[in-house]
Amino acid sequence: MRISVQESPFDLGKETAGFSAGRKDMGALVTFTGVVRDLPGDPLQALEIEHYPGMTEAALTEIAEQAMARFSLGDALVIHRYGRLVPGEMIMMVATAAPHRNDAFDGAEFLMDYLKSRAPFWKREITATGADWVASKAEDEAALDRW
Amino acid sequence: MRISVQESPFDLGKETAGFSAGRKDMGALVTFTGVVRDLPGDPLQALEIEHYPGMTEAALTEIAEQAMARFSLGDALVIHRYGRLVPGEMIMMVATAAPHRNDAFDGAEFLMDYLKSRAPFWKREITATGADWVASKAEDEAALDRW
Amino acid sequence: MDILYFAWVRERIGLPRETVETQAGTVADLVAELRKREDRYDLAFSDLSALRVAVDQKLTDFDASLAGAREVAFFPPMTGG
Amino acid sequence: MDILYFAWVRERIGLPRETVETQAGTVADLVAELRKREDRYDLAFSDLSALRVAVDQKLTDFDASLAGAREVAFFPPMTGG
Repeated sequence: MRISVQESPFDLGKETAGFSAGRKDMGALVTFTGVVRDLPGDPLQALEIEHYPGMTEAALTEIAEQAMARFSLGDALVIHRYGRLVPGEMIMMVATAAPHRNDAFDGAEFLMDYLKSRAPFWKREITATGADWVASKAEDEAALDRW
Repeated sequence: MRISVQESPFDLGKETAGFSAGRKDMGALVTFTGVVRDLPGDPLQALEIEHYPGMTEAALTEIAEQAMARFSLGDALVIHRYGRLVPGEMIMMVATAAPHRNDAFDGAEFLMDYLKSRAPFWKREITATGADWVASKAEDEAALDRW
Repeated sequence: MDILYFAWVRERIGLPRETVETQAGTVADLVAELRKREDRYDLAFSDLSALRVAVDQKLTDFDASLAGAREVAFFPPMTGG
Repeated sequence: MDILYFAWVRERIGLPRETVETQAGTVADLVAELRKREDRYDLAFSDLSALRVAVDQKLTDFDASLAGAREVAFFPPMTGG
């Protein structure tokens, strides 16, 4: 299990290839990668991500440990960036390894759902017309109910 | 959209990094990778995968086109190997890109569920005690009902 | 008409493909003709619920018409992924 | 006790962290004390349903006790991922 909260970019290809590599007991690997999207209408100049150093790592570790236990994962990876990002840049990724595919998929979706609403990150969108904090979505909170 | 049915290994890192790279309209990328697992008890020497050349590519293309339309995917990738594989080797991967994460996850799970029961591949497990065709699972057929 | 066999169907019948002359109207008719040929065919087709069929590389069922068909394939349920 | 503010809470209050002397027994008591200080605090805490709180880096609620607490953080709902 590895958690990384970092300002610098990560190498998706390298992280994916290196994740759980060489293990012969995990039949299923899932990755999710979040990318900064351009906004239709009012083009995004940058996305600024603020976080709570100390708590962020602890919260992500707790979420990942829950996912590992609940879905019998053999391994889990969470990388989340902070700072200023431009459209097309990768914000974060998670990866899960499990003997069977349903657990790998469920584990990755669980990580994403909890990370969205329970890890202390806040996004601000910078466009030509101003800067706005991204509002949380009721559907993101509701997504936790399925687990 | 790309479909590849091949005997040779694929480079997971390179495929993942290259998938949908540089696009600014896709916020979510999901990959699934299937790996040959060792069998507990009776160690697996090799997994042999037979397929139906011609039909395989057509079936995978149809499944991927359905996923693209149904989940508004921006891109989809399916790579599936055939021939003789040993434990730890990657059998196949799918990748999906979508504006939002739910569609990317659903698209990848849909691809996997259909690919398992509707694409003409057959697996044979070779162990020290003999060779057996892998039986299809009722749960794999049942998994299609959710779509 | 080309007939293809895969996985344990191929092993039981003992060959991967063959060309047959047939007037069979449906897949079921073709199966009935094949079963009469030899024991190994009869055995391979003894439980149709354990078999799948594709006509011209499209999955279908045993009631399917063979009108215009060039290629029929028999195989067990798929186990990809 | 260290008080931390994030995102628009930080912007409204105008600073990322400060150290306060307080005898507040609960988070709600601390919020009441802060609101009395200045308008910018009163404004920032005017709608608690739009706020989240962590005590010693653990998410909790406004009823939580501050006994033994060293660090309290206020921020809007998280938007990670």
